[in-house]
Amino acid sequence: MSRRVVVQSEDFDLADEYRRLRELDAAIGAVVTFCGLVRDCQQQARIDSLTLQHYPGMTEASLNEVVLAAEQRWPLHGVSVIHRVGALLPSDQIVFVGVASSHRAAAFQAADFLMDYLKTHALLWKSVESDGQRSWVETKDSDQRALQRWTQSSTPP
Amino acid sequence: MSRRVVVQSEDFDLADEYRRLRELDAAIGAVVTFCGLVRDCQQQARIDSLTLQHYPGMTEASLNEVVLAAEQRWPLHGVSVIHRVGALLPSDQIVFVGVASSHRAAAFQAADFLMDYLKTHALLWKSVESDGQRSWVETKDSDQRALQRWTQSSTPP
Amino acid sequence: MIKLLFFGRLGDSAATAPELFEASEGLTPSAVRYALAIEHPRLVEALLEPQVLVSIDRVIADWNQPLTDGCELAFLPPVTGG
Amino acid sequence: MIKLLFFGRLGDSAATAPELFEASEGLTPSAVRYALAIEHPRLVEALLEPQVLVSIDRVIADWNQPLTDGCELAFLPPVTGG
Repeated sequence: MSRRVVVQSEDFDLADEYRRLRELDAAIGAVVTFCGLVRDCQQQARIDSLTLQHYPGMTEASLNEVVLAAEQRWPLHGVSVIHRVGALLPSDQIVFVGVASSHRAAAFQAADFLMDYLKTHALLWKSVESDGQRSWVETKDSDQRALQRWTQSSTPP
Repeated sequence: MSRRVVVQSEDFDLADEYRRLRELDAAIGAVVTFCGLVRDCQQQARIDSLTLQHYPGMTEASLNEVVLAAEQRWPLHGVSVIHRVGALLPSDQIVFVGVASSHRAAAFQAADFLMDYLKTHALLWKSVESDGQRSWVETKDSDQRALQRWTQSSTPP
Repeated sequence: MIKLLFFGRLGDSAATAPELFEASEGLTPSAVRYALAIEHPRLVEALLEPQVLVSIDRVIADWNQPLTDGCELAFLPPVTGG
Repeated sequence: MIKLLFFGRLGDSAATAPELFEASEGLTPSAVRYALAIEHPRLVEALLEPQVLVSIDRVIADWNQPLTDGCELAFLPPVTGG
């Protein structure tokens, strides 16, 4: 299992991340990637920019914990998580999650799980600048509900 | 909604496909991609190569139907499906599915759904060359079971 | 004449099967299938599988749909893509 | 002295809060929190939210864990990444 967890202000390149994952093992049959982008609009308000604040060391540790939980749950060959911090503009890339596995079900489920946990467990604080006003983003109920899918007793979706 | 469905023997480039999807709309917040690769081993047998046979015109139509079903089920900005045909070697890319949406849940679910339906509804026939012997791949029970997730009355996973 | 196409595993067993079939009044895919199965013993099992689908001019068809002279009739075993 | 850090919305309201806090025998994050809330009315609401977590030297800590001189104490409001 190869793990890559990065917190950085620089942009990332999906092609590089994908190449790294697919070349890890000849038994890999599925690579799922998720890229999160800054939307131009949130809750009907036009967005000028987003700022993500992190706590060096702790933010990386919180991401590592989330990846570890996914590794324990599915048979994976590789996981990469990159989270950008600092000021971001609409259409900028914010977050990358990539998972390589022998089978597609494990790759899809692990990537989906990683994003749900990352949204609620990664030590990051997001503020939005809109119409010259800065406001902190509130935790969404939908993100909390999304988490419950992974803790219910039924088999994973 | 932008739709791209291609059946080709040439390889595809994830970076190009991703760029196309993310640039469709400034409201896109999530892009999920799936790349299927030829594994070096299937059912404990080493694989020399795979061959995918298609029926020109009908194969494209079957893929379009699968994409249409996903579009009707989730709010999507773009869907791309590329399926390669002809002879492929271990670690080669076989199939690409990419979905762009405003929100991550729709993007993940639609990509997962597309792969499940594509495995069982795309008019493609796969044979495997292993130890100099060619054999046709049988439909997998696990692929048939995966489909049931999308037809049960409960909310999508 | 009707043009015949065999896909997947049917293509293998159909190696000796004809590429053309004489058109006749009221001919259906079902009748063609049974005629082929009788004449080509290697095709019987794969051709008579219940999951086999048939298409006429590249559109999935019913086994009892009438065939017209010059059409393309394809036998499609269970798919295995992705 | 104990180094204080405030993240997210707490960072805004903590603009006037001290960056250092005098260490003393038996001092806990909970005691620091209440002392700050009393002296900085703008911090009260955000700081006393039940979802606020605390870390000592970059490890999530209990509110009653004793603080040692020179440590880094951080107040972490609910996260909103991704």
